[in-house]
Amino acid sequence: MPRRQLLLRIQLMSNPAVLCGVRGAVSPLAGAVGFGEEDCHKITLALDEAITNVIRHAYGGKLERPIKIEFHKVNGKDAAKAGLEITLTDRGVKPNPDALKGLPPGELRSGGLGLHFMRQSMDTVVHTRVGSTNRLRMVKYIR
Amino acid sequence: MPRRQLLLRIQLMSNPAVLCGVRGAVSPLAGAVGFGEEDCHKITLALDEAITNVIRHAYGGKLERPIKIEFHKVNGKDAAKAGLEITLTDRGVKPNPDALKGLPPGELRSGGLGLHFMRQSMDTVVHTRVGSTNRLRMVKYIR
Amino acid sequence: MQISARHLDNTTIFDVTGDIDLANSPAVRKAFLTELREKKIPRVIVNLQGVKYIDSSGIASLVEGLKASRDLKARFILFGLSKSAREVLQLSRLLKLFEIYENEEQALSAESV
Amino acid sequence: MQISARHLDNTTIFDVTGDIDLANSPAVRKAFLTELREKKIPRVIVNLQGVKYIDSSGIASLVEGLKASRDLKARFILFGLSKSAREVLQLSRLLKLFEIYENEEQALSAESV
Ligand SMILES: Nc1ncnc2c1ncn2[C@@H]1O[C@H](COP(=O)(O)OP(=O)(O)O)[C@@H](O)[C@H]1O
Ligand SMILES: Nc1ncnc2c1ncn2[C@@H]1O[C@H](COP(=O)(O)OP(=O)(O)O)[C@@H](O)[C@H]1O
Repeated sequence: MPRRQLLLRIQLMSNPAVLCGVRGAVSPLAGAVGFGEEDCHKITLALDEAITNVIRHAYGGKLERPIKIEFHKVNGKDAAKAGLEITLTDRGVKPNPDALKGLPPGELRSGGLGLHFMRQSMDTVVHTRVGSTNRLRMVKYIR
Repeated sequence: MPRRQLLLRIQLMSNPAVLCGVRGAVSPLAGAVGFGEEDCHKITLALDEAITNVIRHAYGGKLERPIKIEFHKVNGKDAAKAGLEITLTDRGVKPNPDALKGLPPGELRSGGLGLHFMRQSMDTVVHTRVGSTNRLRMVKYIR
Repeated sequence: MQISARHLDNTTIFDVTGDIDLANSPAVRKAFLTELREKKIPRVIVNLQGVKYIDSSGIASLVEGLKASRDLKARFILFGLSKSAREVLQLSRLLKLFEIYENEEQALSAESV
Repeated sequence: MQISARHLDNTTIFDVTGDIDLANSPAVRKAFLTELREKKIPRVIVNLQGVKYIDSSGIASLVEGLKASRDLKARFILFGLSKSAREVLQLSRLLKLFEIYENEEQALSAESV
């Protein structure tokens, strides 16, 4: 098995109306990689939150800006245990590194849960800036 | 509203294992465009059959060949009634025009149902060859 | 996502079905706030039985409803949470801040806490 | 997709769950043909209750099972079709060629037609 196998690439515009389509794709893909139902839900949530943040923060709510998503099946440290790697790319503003630290959950605040959900749901969540694009890499391994 | 609005673009390799991901995406997208449950199922079936044919016939079952899919929301003749346009592009062999006519359904034959399902499910199903690529355009309008 | 309202004496019940995400959470929030702030309804009950998926923007709408109800000394009650909606509220560590019941009957008959 | 077999006297019941598509229809077909052709089981029953989606490659597997059963004078019976599986069989105009029942009890007790 190759160490990293492209499963699907999705390009969308920064329009919340198509979030449902991306969620619809990722859950069965995660299932095909071998994740159980609860993990499929977590991966779906993490990706939803990541796109939501790109739309709201990187693109300031503007529609029709490009977002690219790639799904790779990856090997875990134990090669028998596969994982799913999701990378998002956008051309929006650079995030504020302090904001990306996120806020503690559990407070009656309307917002500030997205990063927490992503970090709770995935094993790896890394934001990087490459030239004029933002890259987000999230990985989850089968336990 | 623009006459033709890109909703999503998906690229996959000719691997049956990711069919589930594409089906997962198209059904909620069709729902978001305004189709009811039965039509969402028909559109999902038509796309599944179209990809299956590309994998089996255009690429002769070979894995790791590229398939591109685009989803556009389109206006119907009556502008209030939207439609969903799906275009598939592959770099496989040119189909035999006679084979593309399809076979009559209702016979105990293991095969020959895909084109029939596509044509029963969608309002428009057109195969074209453009240079070295095959293009399939399918459209369904909300009734 | 669809949201519809049933009006009882001093109570509005919202029936929500479908996924709650960024595409529709603003509409959900607006429905809650109109009922609480403008119509001054003292008890708003949200039926989430038909909601199989909710993300942080949906949770934020529920939080806005809860906050408005506290400001106005009204009640804001949830019932019919799916497994995944419950999981997401759990992840947010807000589960205990909401008044949550299994079904409509319990939500209607529960005394104010 | 998962397929598992229960073996009764002269009968095998296959429980299939998940979507049947090109990724797994070859495995489904193989399961049917092994039971009919190699093991010469006289009655094969397919429980489709857990199958929410089937495409033409899945229908082709069912057709292969039916054809093999006819060759061997065995029975090939379906039950528990979901709405969408029924729709697809209807589209294929093959619905009437299959022996189809509502549930397992009826499938087991039905006389050969
Ligand atoms: N993709 C992104 N691009 C730019 N800024 C971001 C991005 N994701 C998160 N942020 C910043 O991090 C903050 C916290 O994000 P999050 O935890 O998802 O909560 P919320 O989006 O509700 O504020 C955001 O308010 C924003 O300032
Ligand atoms: N995308 C395609 N590329 C090349 N040939 C095709 C394609 N789609 C269909 N065909 C041809 O049309 C025939 C009928 O297709 P279909 O009705 O889907 O049934 P089946 O795929 O089971 O043969 C195929 O056997 C094949 O020869």
